[in-house]
Order: sequence, then C-alpha cells, then structure tokens
Amino acid sequence: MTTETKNPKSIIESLLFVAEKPISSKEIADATGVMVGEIQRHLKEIEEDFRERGIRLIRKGEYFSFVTAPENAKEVSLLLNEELRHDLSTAALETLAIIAYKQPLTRSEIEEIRGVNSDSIVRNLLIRGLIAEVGRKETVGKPIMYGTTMEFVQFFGLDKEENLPKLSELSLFEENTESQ
Amino acid sequence: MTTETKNPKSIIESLLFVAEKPISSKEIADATGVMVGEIQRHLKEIEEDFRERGIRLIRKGEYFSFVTAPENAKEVSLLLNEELRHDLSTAALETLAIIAYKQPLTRSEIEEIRGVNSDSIVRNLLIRGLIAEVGRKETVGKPIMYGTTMEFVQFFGLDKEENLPKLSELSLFEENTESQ
Amino acid sequence: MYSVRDEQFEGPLDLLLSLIEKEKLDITQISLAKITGAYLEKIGEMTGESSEIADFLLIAAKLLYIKSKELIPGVETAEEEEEIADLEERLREYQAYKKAALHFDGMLSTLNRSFTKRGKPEVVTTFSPPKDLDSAGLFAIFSEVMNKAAEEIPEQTEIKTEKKVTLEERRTEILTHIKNSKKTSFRSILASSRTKSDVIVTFLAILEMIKQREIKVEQDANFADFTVSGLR
Repeated sequence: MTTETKNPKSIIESLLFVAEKPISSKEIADATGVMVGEIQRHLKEIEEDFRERGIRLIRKGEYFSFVTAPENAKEVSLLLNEELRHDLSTAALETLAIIAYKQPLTRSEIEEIRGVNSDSIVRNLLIRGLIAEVGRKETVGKPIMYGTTMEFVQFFGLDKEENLPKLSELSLFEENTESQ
Repeated sequence: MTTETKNPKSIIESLLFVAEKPISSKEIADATGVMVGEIQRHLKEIEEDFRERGIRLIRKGEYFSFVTAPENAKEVSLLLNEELRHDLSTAALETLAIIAYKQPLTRSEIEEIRGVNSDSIVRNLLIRGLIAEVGRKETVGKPIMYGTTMEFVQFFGLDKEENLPKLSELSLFEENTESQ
Repeated sequence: MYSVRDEQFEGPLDLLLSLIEKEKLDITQISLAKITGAYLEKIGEMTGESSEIADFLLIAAKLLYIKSKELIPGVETAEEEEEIADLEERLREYQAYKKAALHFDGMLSTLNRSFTKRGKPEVVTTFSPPKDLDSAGLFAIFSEVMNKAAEEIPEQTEIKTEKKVTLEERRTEILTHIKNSKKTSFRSILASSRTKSDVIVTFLAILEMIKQREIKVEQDANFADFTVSGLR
C-alpha cells in the first residue's frame, strides 16, 4: 500500500466509522498496511480529538468503537425512539458487578459469591449483550467463563472499562453512593 | 428539555452519527428543541470541523449525513471485504438456520431462542445478502422482522418442496419455544 | 432501596447481610450470633421450595454453631472455626459487590449512555453463502439449536413440584409425635425425612423448640441417639 498522500489517521477514522463491530488495531493494520504501533498512536490522538465532540472513541480490551457521546443519550434515544431507563433488577446489577470486577469467571463462581442460583440472571445479561462468553475454564467439564462486553462499556457511558471505580474504593464510600 | 450544560453542536453530531438515514435540520430540531436557524449554523461548523477527517458531513437537498472520506474508499472496502471473506461462525450459522426455518421473526425472538445477544451477527448476515428486512411486527416498538433473501432460498433449494423440513419435525420444536 | 427488597431475599447471604445492616453491625462472629434469632425467624416464615430453603438452612446451621459456642464455651473445632471465618469472608465480599451494584444503579440513573451507529451497512450487499453447507446441513443446525433451547426450559418447572417443608410444619409434626408417645428418639423423628434439607429442617426445629423450652433432649452417651420429650 503506497501512502504518498495518504493520511493514516483519516483512514483509521473511516474504518472505525464503517466497521460493523468493534475493531482491533490488528484488524486495522491488516486493512491498511500501517504498523500496529503507529495505529495505536493514531488511536490515542483520535480519542483526544473527539473528546469534546458528539462522537467518541471507546475501548474494550483490544477493541475500539465510535459511539455517541453519553451526555447526549436523551436526545439520541428520542430520535431512535428507544427506552433509556434500565430495567435491571438489583440481583442483575449485583451479578453484573461481580462479573465486571472478577472477570473472567464461570457461573458457578458467580453463584459461589451470591449464594444462590444465578442461571436465569446470567441468561438475561447474555441476551442483553452486557456479558458474553469469553472462554472456557481449564477444569473438569470445561465450564464457560463470562466477561463484560463493549455494550457494557456503552451502557455505562464509559470511555473504557478501566474507568469504573475500583471495588475497594466503592466499599469506602458507604452513604455517598446512595445519594447520587 | 433542559439545556443547562448541553452542547447543541455535540448533540447534532450524535444524532447525525446514529441516524438510520440522512436527516433534515427540521428532524434535528424536533429531537433537540433547538431552532432550525441555529442548527444550520452548527451544521456548517460541523462540515468545516470534519473537512480533514476520515468522517465527512454531506448534504443532499435538505438532508444531512456522515459518510466516510471518499479518498479512503480502498481501505474501507478492504476492511469490509475482509469481514466478508471469513466464513460464517457457528453462531452465525445457528442464527441463519433459525431465520431460515422460523421466518419472519424479530431479533429479540432470535435472541430468545439462542440465549445470547445477536445484534452483530444479524448485521453480518444482512451484509452478506443472506437475510433481509421483510417487515415490521405489529407489537410495541414495531420491531423489524427478518427473513432470508431470494438468493438464499434459491441457493439452498428451500423453494423446492422436498428440501423443506417435515411439518411433524417442526411442530415438536414449535411448542417448546412458544412456552418460553 | 433496601425496604423494597425486605420481603424477597435473593439468598441466605442477602438475608444475613440485610439483618446485619439493619442492626448497623459490622461483619463479626458476635454480630452473627446476635442476628441468629432474627435469621431463624425469617426462615420459619419461608414457604419456598425446599431446594431453595436448603441454602438458607446450611447457613442457619453455621449460625447455630456460633450461637452454641457463645452459650457453651470450649466446643470449638478447628474445622468449624475455619468455616465461620470463611462465612465472614464471603459476607464481606458479597457486601462489596452489593455496594458496587448500588453504584452501578447510580451511574445508570444519570441515563448517560452511548449508542452505536444504526445506519444500514454501507456496503453493497453481495450474496456470499457459507461454504460447504446444504439444506440438510442447515436443517441439522436448526434442529440442534431448537433442542438446546428446549432443554433449558423444563429445569425450572421441575423444582417447583418438590415438596415444601417449613420449620413451623415440622415443629407441629414433632409436637404430635411427642404427644402420641410421650417420649421419642431423635432417630424416629428423622425417619420420616426424605431429603437432606428435610433432615436439616427437622434438626433446626428441634433446636428452636429446645430454645423455646417446648421440649427437652437427653443423651445417654456420646454419639448415642437423643431422647426427646415434651416439657409442656
């Protein structure tokens, strides 16, 4: 691929815009011939460039995606005619928190923590796309391991999952969180 | 709509990004409560801001939409073809089979059967020309219903009587899914 | 937020934690001993499936051990001590996740969420069928998926058919047992128990009745059967 007048950053933006699902810098490299290291540098810049815009670059693990700015959710949901308010039960949020902070983990590991059967809750979170199968555990029966998804990052309006507060920090603020 | 710290330009960008088809400043005004005159000013600015980027704002008559920069067409089609070149995953085949034999049905009906979110898989099948939108279901939100394309039906010979599953085989499954 | 759930506990840990938090206690052995009574009371009111109640009973047994230790010092065994420490640890961990869930709820209530592009795929769709697949193969995949989906449903209905056993029911049963034969043995009371959770319910009922001074239990030798007799 000759890049005489090519602008790799612009190309990466086009690819992110047009991709049907989150893409990795490896996939961008395959489509452009640009080195992964350079792509990562551009991705960082793109993230910066779009920080104040209506389109944002978000990341989950190795994967990147353009999404709408979370603070515009109300207007966007109005245009799309979609319900914004979540209907996750306390039990579902609890399970989601366990998965977010302990991923990857199996269903029986979730149940070990919650002390109750969590079959239908896990199923519900899977259907909603907030969690997904991320592998198999190398133990008897090779049980499925679960982790959070890009939808999870979007659902919480984050740039990246790492921006969730640490579990240890959360337990310090007893009352504060309630008043939010 | 309160607009204390709202940034109308950012909102307009979000709407342009997320819209299913090109939108007019009138539609933007309806979703935001911002005056058409102000919206047009913002649109002009957005067009300027994105002039050198991989995403561009284009106008057709009254309608605006974001598209990829034309000079990146080659890389864009390379990425999309790459996505096409991979053979279908097991998950995609499952989804395709469900649609083929239970069409027309909505995405959430597919997800109910598979037990996992199927958003990106449905999109992938759409791009491959294997399935298409065939109508809207007459329920809340009027969700899109999917069915296989004419090419698909011919390719698999599903238009020939002998290739269709026996009714007795099907009714067995029918009951189970209905009771969910 | 907690008041809504008061009636419906997600499990024994949830119940334990809410009792501890209601009393504004820390998670310690002393707190656990304190709320044992309240915990048993809640179990007594439960009318769920016995398989679900069994989870609650296992924890109840641990609480009773802590309580008994308080009343009769010197009965500790290393193994049981470890179990108690383990329970405290589990409660602390569970509490941390409950706080995280509450925080998640707070984050979501801001309604700040990102959306992906909805536009139709920009590519001209080109018909690209999967390789090596014919209509028979497609139908085989379909059958497999539908079978898998069907398998997941009956499980839940099965549980519901199990017999329900509550503490109160068992208490009444034991009382009749004693009334009829004045004196009876622990073994003969247990004889009617069919499942493990039945045994635990029976045992808990006996402990509760001792506490309420409704019955008296005597044992002639270590590991021998208990004689159960009425006090009223």
